[in-house]
Amino acid sequence: MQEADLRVELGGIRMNNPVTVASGTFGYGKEYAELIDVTRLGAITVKGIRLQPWPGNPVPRHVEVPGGMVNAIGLQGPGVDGFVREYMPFLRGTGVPVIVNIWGTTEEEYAEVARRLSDVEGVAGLELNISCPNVKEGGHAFGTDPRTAASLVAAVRRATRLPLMPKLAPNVPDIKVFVRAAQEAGADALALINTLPAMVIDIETRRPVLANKVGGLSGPAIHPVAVKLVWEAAQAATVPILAMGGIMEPGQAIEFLIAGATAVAVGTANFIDPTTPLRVIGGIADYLRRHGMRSVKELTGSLISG
Amino acid sequence: MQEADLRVELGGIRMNNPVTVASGTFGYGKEYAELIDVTRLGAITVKGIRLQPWPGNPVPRHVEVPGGMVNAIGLQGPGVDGFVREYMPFLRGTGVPVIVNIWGTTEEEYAEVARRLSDVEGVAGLELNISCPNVKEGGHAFGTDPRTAASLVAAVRRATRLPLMPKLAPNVPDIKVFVRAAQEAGADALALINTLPAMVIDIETRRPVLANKVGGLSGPAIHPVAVKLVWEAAQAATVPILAMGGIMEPGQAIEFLIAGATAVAVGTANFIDPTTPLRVIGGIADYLRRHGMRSVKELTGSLISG
Amino acid sequence: MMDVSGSVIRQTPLAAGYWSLELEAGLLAKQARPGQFVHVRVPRLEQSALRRPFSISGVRGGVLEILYKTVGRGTGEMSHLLPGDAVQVIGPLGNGFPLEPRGVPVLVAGGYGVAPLSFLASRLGRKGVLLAGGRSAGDVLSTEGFERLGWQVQMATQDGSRGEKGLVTVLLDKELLRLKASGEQAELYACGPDGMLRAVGERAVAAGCRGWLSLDKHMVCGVGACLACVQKLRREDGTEWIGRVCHDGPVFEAREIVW
Amino acid sequence: MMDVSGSVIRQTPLAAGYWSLELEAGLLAKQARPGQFVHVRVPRLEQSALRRPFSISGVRGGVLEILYKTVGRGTGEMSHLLPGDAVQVIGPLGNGFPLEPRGVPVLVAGGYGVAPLSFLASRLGRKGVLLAGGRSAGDVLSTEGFERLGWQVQMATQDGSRGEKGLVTVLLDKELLRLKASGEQAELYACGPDGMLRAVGERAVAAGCRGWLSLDKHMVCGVGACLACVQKLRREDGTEWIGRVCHDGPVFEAREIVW
Ligand SMILES: Cc1cc2nc3c(=O)[nH]c(=O)nc-3n(C[C@H](O)[C@H](O)[C@H](O)COP(=O)(O)OP(=O)(O)OC[C@H]3O[C@@H](n4cnc5c(N)ncnc54)[C@H](O)[C@@H]3O)c2cc1C
Ligand SMILES: Cc1cc2nc3c(=O)[nH]c(=O)nc-3n(C[C@H](O)[C@H](O)[C@H](O)COP(=O)(O)OP(=O)(O)OC[C@H]3O[C@@H](n4cnc5c(N)ncnc54)[C@H](O)[C@@H]3O)c2cc1C
Ligand SMILES: Cc1cc2nc3c(=O)[nH]c(=O)nc-3n(C[C@H](O)[C@H](O)[C@H](O)COP(=O)(O)O)c2cc1C
Ligand SMILES: Cc1cc2nc3c(=O)[nH]c(=O)nc-3n(C[C@H](O)[C@H](O)[C@H](O)COP(=O)(O)O)c2cc1C
Ligand code: FES
Ligand code: FES
Repeated sequence: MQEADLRVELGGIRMNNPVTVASGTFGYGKEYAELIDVTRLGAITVKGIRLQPWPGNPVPRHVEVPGGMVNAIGLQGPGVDGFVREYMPFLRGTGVPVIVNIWGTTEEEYAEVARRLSDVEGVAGLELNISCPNVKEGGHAFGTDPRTAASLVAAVRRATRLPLMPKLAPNVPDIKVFVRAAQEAGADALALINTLPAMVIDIETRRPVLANKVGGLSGPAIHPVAVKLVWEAAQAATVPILAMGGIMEPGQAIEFLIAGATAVAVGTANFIDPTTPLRVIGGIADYLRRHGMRSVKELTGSLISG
Repeated sequence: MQEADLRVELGGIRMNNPVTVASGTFGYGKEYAELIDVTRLGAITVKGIRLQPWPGNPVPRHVEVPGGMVNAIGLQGPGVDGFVREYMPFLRGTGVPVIVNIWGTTEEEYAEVARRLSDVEGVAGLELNISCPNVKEGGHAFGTDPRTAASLVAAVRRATRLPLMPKLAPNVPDIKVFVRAAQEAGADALALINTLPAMVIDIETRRPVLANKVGGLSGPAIHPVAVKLVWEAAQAATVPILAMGGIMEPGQAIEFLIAGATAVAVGTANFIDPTTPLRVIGGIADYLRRHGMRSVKELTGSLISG
Repeated sequence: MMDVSGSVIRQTPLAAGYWSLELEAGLLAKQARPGQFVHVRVPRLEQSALRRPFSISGVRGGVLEILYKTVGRGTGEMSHLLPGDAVQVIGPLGNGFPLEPRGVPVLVAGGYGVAPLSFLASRLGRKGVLLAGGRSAGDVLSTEGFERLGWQVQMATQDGSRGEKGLVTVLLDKELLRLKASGEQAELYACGPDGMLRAVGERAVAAGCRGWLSLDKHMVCGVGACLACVQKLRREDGTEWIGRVCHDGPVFEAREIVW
Repeated sequence: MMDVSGSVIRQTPLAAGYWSLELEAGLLAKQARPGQFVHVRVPRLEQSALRRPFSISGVRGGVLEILYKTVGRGTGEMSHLLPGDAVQVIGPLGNGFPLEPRGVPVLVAGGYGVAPLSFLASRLGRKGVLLAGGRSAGDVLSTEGFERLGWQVQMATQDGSRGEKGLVTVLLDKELLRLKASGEQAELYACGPDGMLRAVGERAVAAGCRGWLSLDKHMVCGVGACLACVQKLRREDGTEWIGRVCHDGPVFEAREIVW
């Protein structure tokens, strides 16, 4: 039988296969380039970038927990110009679409970052981080109120023609409200989920383990929560969905596709087994073959729930 | 050294120690009575009860996931009168305070259940389930809007003088809003967290594993999320907090106390090791001794976060 | 019902994918009755893994035998248990089979469903016949034990690799005819997949005899507390209720079950 | 840098709680330089457990040696590894120690911090002295290896159960005085707890020699991608920056580190 067609289009981002990496878990691509063939990825999503360089949070910035980890990196980064200078040459060289995760503390900052990335060769799209639990201003604050989120998306929309993909906050009662708000404001795609707000306390010192006190839970622990949110979002979405949260094995990625995602991102698993994204691509191809599907598009939203 | 004082008061419920069991994970107490000495529990919290008998959801009602399980029992139960008739004689006999978890599909139903339990000997308090993700009406719907939640609490408040403890929904952007709403409406204590809305898909059949499609995630996977919510809630709370979510070991209960809880409930762990609540009681006592604390009250809210 | 730390005495591979596990479980084993089950905390799974239920397939003094098939993570890990390993076990659980048959006991086993029936055969006052079915020869287990006890054994496999080719219900139909011809009453006991149990139940009703069916329902607590393992049932007066397989079963009379 | 499946050759208990683990790691081992580390996926932890970083304590052909202390879940499981077990290992990682000392190499080890220094001693052209410290006699490890290579070894323990009583920095102060008196320049290399490293760094600055410190920072990715292991650093021009210990280190010159 013929190989299934793995190509997808994620709101204007053309991917050779539906698998990218989750922002913040793959650096700027370069760091893993010796370990895996990054040119085989459907897209490379880079660590969150704001306008200026940003130091992030003090250490400890992470702690291991059952089923995953809690991190509070705090969006350390080289700023948009530093990113373009230091990392885009390598990324362009991969030939893989680059999704830049952006953030700011004001609408103007988000818009300015988007503007500066608009004409950078190799940048295929923007993931708008409005859901990072690890920074005091910006990030999360934008993602938990639908009006604020919509206004932000609209502001960035005016600043760029790049595909725009807001990354929604998972800790909301009804994700559909945010899906609609983001779409109406001009989103081309939606990404979910970001980490769940979390905290770990060292009972001997009686202090939070993380210097930032709170952080975000990622890893297999959050996968069933992510599937639920993706499934629900897909019901309200008219634009494609990039799904992530706890993918360790191909099956967990396939769940997302069945639930309605067009593409998936591997996050925490990269730290444990850097070959995960490639194994997931292979696993999806195998699945399509076994089930006689000719394109991964047949899988998207194929949940039978009658 | 003298044994530390483990007694706590949870909004009018007097407990010999700060450890109860989470609603729905310990039946009506009776089921575990051959396996552990239930009279040693600080309180027994029973499975959710509504006005009339309720069949719950079709099976499968559960599925195991990394770090826990997803359930959609759907609040099956004998109704308030059936409960009082079938189970209260045994529960009264234990001499342990009984916390009855109640729910309904209307304010009136909640209030009526509360009214009927008001004069039942042995009932020490009511946990108001406004956060069950597994029933279509009632439950969750009340818990994700602060005004609806407040109105419900006020309605039940008018119906009973029993200690009233709303169980808050975890999937909200800001738990403090709900804490304040519930308090102002007359809550004597607060319980959190309920399970996180979740879903698992069988990729071979492409169907949801649970007959109810979605369910609630419990177990150690949710513990760091629960600690964060309890810590945040404690900052807005003027009433005591009953904390739960993922306790498998004493240390995880102690984290909750340090974060600001007055008492804790052991849930999913009962299924795996029914001695967990007793081990947790012992572990807390040990901890207090090792740290030279004379009362568990010293532990509550003792987080050092400067 | 108790929660004990059992010690592995022996682990024996049976046919491919099937194992017999013997545990020293003291009083728990001594109290066990056929049809009851144990709830096992599988060592080396992660801490939050749920327990797994298994029928008791035999008891020798304080030693408990489990006969199981490796089908997933839990049973996979179980197959690595070695003598001396400790295993946390809750039991004996459930109601068990009634031990006073009104007729010739006819035991119908599908795959590992033979487990509780082995224990049953060793405790029934009256000898009878075992009808053992499975997909293939390797799925027909423990029949020698029955023969040693003086039971008659008939086999059926779907691929014909052992005994009759076809479903075990074909054997049952013949056996019921034979008993009817000889004027004898049958008492059916069955354990296996739902489809088989349902078919056996229909035969019991048709033949006017009692059919005791042991249900294999996925469980969480095993003690009646969580309501995960429910089954719709019918009382003698025709009213329906929702039972817990772990607590009210796992054995039900065919007429009780609302499929 | 590569991700290989290493095969356990041997696991040897050293002092109580310390182990030496030898892995066949082929090219990875051959490429390794002293001061570099490997990122180990510990078998039998649950699937989502993060990797654990360990210094390379020696290399013999394609065999890699790790010297480790059991301090928690991961190292606890590691101690159960048996010959033939497969272990997923990423490495060699990090920058390693420079191998051209400007003076007499003085190696300062705290507990398992001796690990990268063992490897270093075997690769340095010039012999020198090892100052090995620990809480108690059992925490002073692998000193025979240094002696066999013709290195001088001095020891200090906090409880005085082996060598001098006190901190290893007491030995360092004496050694620096001795070298100064004999007109020799020192080059310091240290690995151990932060407090010790900081003290060694201060000595390097005071003595006007270079001090290479290998930091023990908790890591996630090990390859520079996650930004979990950051350390504030100072450039020669005095400006500060935030480095990743896994990628820009783990070895830094004392003057680079902003404690
Ligand atoms: C009363 C009783 C007695 C039993 N006696 C025996 C016995 O004597 N011998 C024996 O071999 N087995 C017996 N079983 C079955 C046994 O409990 C299971 O095979 C075992 O739990 C599987 O564990 P696992 O971790 O290997 O499989 P898992 O990896 O958990 O799953 C294996 C298979 O079971 C399915 N499954 C898992 N959870 C669920 C669920 N919640 N709902 C539906 N399907 C699910 C999966 O889809 C998969 O196909 C008995 C079960 C019951 C209820
Ligand atoms: C570059 C490098 C080289 C190393 N070389 C060696 C070596 O050669 N030999 C050796 O024995 N060890 C070495 N270590 C330390 C080793 O990595 C740890 O001891 C190991 O990871 C502990 O794993 P565990 O699962 O046993 O402990 P865990 O159970 O994970 O934790 C054990 C202890 O570490 C603490 N801890 C865990 N995570 C964090 C965190 N994020 N922040 C702060 N504290 C934390 C815990 O509080 C606990 O006290 C090295 C570390 C680094 C970074
Ligand atoms: C260490 C770490 C850093 C992260 N940094 C970012 C970030 O910069 N921007 C962002 O939008 N999400 C960030 N995330 C969230 C991930 O992109 C992803 O949404 C989340 O981890 C869930 O996926 P996972 O469970 O597969 O890791 C980070 C996650 C981790 C673990
Ligand atoms: C099988 C099951 C049934 C539950 N039933 C109820 C219920 O009836 N009412 C309720 O308020 N919470 C119910 N819960 C939620 C628990 O009380 C608890 O809030 C949650 O499981 C988190 O705690 P844990 O992680 O320790 O299990 C149930 C949880 C489980 C696992
Ligand atoms: S398994 Fe919990 S009630 Fe049966
Ligand atoms: S551990 Fe990830 S950057 Fe160093």
